[in-house]
Amino acid sequence: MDLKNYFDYNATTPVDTRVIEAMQPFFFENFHNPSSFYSKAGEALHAIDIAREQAAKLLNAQPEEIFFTSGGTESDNLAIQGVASMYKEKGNHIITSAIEHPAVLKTCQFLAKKKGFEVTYLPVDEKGYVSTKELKESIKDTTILVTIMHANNEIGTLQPLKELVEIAHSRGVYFHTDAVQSTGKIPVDVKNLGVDMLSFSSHKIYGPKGMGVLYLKKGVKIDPLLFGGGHEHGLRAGTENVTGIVGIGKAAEIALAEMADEEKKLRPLRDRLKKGILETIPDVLVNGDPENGLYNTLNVSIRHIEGESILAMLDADGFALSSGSACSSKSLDPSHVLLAIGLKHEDAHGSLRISLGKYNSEDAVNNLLETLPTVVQRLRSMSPFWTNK
Amino acid sequence: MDLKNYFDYNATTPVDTRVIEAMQPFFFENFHNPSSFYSKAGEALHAIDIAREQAAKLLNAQPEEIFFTSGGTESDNLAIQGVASMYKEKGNHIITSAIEHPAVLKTCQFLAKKKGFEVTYLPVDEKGYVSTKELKESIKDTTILVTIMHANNEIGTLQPLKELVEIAHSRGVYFHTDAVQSTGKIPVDVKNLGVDMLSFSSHKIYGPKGMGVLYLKKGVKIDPLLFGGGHEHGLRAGTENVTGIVGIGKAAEIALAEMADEEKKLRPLRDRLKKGILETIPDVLVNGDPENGLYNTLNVSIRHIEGESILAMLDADGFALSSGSACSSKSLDPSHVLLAIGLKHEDAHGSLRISLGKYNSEDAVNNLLETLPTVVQRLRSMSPFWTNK
Amino acid sequence: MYSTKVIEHFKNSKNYGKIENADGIGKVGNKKCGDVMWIYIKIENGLIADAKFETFGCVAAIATSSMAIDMIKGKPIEEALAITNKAVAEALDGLPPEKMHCSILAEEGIKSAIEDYMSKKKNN
Amino acid sequence: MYSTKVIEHFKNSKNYGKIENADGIGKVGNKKCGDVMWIYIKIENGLIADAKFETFGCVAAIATSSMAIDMIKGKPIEEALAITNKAVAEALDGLPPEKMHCSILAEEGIKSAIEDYMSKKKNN
Ligand SMILES: Cc1ncc(COP(=O)(O)O)c(C=O)c1O
Ligand SMILES: Cc1ncc(COP(=O)(O)O)c(C=O)c1O
Repeated sequence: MDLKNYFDYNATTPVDTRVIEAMQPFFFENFHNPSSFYSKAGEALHAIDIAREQAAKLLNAQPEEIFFTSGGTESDNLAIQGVASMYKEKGNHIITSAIEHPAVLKTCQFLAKKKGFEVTYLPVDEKGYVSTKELKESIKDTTILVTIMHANNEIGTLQPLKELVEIAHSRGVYFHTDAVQSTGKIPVDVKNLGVDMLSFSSHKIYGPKGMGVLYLKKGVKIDPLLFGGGHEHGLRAGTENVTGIVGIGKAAEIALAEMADEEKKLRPLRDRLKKGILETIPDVLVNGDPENGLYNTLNVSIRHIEGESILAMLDADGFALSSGSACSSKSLDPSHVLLAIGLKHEDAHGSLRISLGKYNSEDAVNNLLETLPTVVQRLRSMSPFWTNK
Repeated sequence: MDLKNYFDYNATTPVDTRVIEAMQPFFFENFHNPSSFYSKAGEALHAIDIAREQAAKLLNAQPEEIFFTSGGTESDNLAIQGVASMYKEKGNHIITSAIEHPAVLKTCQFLAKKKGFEVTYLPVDEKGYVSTKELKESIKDTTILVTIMHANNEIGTLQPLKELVEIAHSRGVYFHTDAVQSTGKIPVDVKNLGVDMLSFSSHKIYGPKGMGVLYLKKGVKIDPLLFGGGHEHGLRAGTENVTGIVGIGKAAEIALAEMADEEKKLRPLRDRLKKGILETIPDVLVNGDPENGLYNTLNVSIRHIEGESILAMLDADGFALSSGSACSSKSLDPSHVLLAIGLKHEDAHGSLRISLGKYNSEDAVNNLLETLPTVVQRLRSMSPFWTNK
Repeated sequence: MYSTKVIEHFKNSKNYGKIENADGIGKVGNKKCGDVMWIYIKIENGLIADAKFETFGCVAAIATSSMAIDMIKGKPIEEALAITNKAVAEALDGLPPEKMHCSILAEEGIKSAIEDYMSKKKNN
Repeated sequence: MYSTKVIEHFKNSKNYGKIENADGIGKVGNKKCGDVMWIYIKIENGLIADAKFETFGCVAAIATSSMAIDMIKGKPIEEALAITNKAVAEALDGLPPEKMHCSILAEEGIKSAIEDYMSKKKNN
């Protein structure tokens, strides 16, 4: 597969070569345990400090508010379980949305099933927006946490976080956001958004896999999830993954410097794809709110055919994409996000997510626009529901 | 610092160059998300399968019994919290030892403080052994877990795991062992030991930091700690750190192939160090049970002086070691392990841990044996407690 | 994940399409679940003279449809009725466990098309 | 972690050792905690004519001992009494927060040695 035909950047990204380079010395030469006493260990400690500053800058946070984890999933779990464990006596109600990533949804479900919590899943409208009114009405005296994602990974819809945070705060409730998909793509300013906690993940911003960040606003106290040697100010134990930390730091630095240019390059390509698909393929639904959502994400339902089949045909032609179909996700149901925005099951099965990134080009977009109609036509010609043959 | 003068392999190890090489393709060329549909993602999935087999082989386990985590700390937490959460209705009593790593101790303390558990900390004798008799007497009807480490990280003492496991099992109690320090150094055979769960860590066996394994015997069910996309058969969510997984797999393969040779090389060096220190420095205590413990570990108390000072002097001469002194650990108390084996506080403060590995040589051992007496002499000449001046 | 045979049948299937005036049509599966299979058959002298499929579904659904058609074309009705889902899956060099339901759909599709033919015949 | 000045004083201190027949000895700290400092002083004409330390402790404990001796040697008793732990730490270009207690030990050591001298004088 040619990297330029990879259209699945919301799933994961290759590590930027500058990031790989920055990490290399920490495998062998500077391998020391940053907790150790000798001076060489100080170099590892220093590298962590720098990475913490880089990550903080990306979020407009203070370095002391940055906690390194093993990924977006751990950050989400730490925030949610950390609040749940710490404030259980205060209240047992958590509010989230129906379109969260499983890292949030399944964590909430576990708390509900096993730990005596009550969870409200806010519905979303047909573009994927949570309603501020509904949030307001859902907050109770027992509510201890609102966790609503910033950008949705499947449809790219961006929530009106600032307003949502204000509502939670007006009732004295903590707000966490899963910003795994927005961080590094668009400006994410924790001060401006007002969130108490925010998660992001390294492998979505051209950093190494297995690294994440939890931003925790100064003064906010939560229980740790991993106990041990007191690393990360006691919030997250475990010998620091120095190589990974250096990597996520460098990736954060690059993202901050280059995201505006990325948008300039990718938004027109994404719009071109949308226009091209709608022009060449009949009976297509556009999911989400592309204009106001993530500029790199396009989600469409190609009606009357099924997503995995589209992916397989495209794969044979060297294209990598994803789908909300049940088949491609190995679960029995199609994407809960697409169902939540009101899609019929069969249209969710026929969804295609195109997410662009650094190594896409106009060329590749043109190729995809040329290939996709042929693929769709062939699959539709096999489909009992396509009557326009 | 010259790598050959690094004597702190129990703290962390450099990544073996063969491991670094094996990892490289997974940063950029094979960066794909193993959960994705397209064929390139299959290569990442395949790489994970291979690593799982390599890790399984190292432990004489089945690949399906291997779960990848972010490190030894997470593995310990997953095992202990996983059992605690799953079987809380059955019982709330956990047995561990007084000399566990903080990843176990602090987890147990948290469960005791916040989650209604009762924890028994088995004492150890002057060499660091848990008594099978005491374990037997401590098990109650409410006991749901025994977690006792295999090799101690500070003094290298190896517990009689097989016997301990038999006692736990005779009462129907699960057994977890923190084998972070033994795995990769000596044969660790889960079938032979009989343990239900076992933790090990990548960065102690020349693998990358931020990776670990939890072995979970087939049929043993525990609650996950991280919820999300159902990775690792639902036991540990989070996009797989493919690079890290490839790394720990390769490190496991190399460890299995080379550990016998390592012992052949390192045991004589360690013994030489012990003999040399006892011959050239008076008033030294040997901690633990070097003959029967880890062959790479030597822990001594150099009486009348303090460990951090020794480390600092040695650091200036290019040697990297560690100490159980309070100062070098940034806590107020000296090593809980050394206190548990009956050392006086001041002797614990004066402890030195020398742990050898791949890149040590006879040369380096000779250098250390030459330098240490001078350092000790100077510090003792400053000490009010040294009267032999 | 899929065998080369599955991919071949998925990519290069020639058995799809409607049969006008089919003697039997089997419609199985469920839109909601993402797999719908329609099997058309034409019967001549107790043999399945022609057969085609229309399928909405994943790679495995399309491949099993295609294979099922291959397996029944030109065959006596009884032989077609005896085809099991396992036989279809085996003919494709196996299916991933979570895709075995597609082969069941194929078996049901054949049966349902033949039943349709039978009941039409009875009613004539 | 430590300033170069701290390391210098730790590595190259020349002020250590016993003073036989010292006029005052200050013994502060606690073996159990890992820091014990003994300050010896010799007084002539109200001046600290000589001073030495013996210290069991970490880098910071030894460095602050050494610096404390430097700061009191040749000084009038009153001046020595006025030396604060902060002054000692600053003279060393600062100490890590968790090591500030060592500078307190140094201040106490000086005071205790002078008190010892005073009480001996009174009793004579
Ligand atoms: C919105 C969102 N949240 C959380 C995650 C989980 O992050 P990670 O893969 O780093 O565990 C992802 C990606 O998988 C995501 O897209
Ligand atoms: C015995 C023992 N258990 C657990 C750990 C924690 O492992 P990790 O550093 O991979 O979190 C260590 C090392 O730090 C250890 O020596």
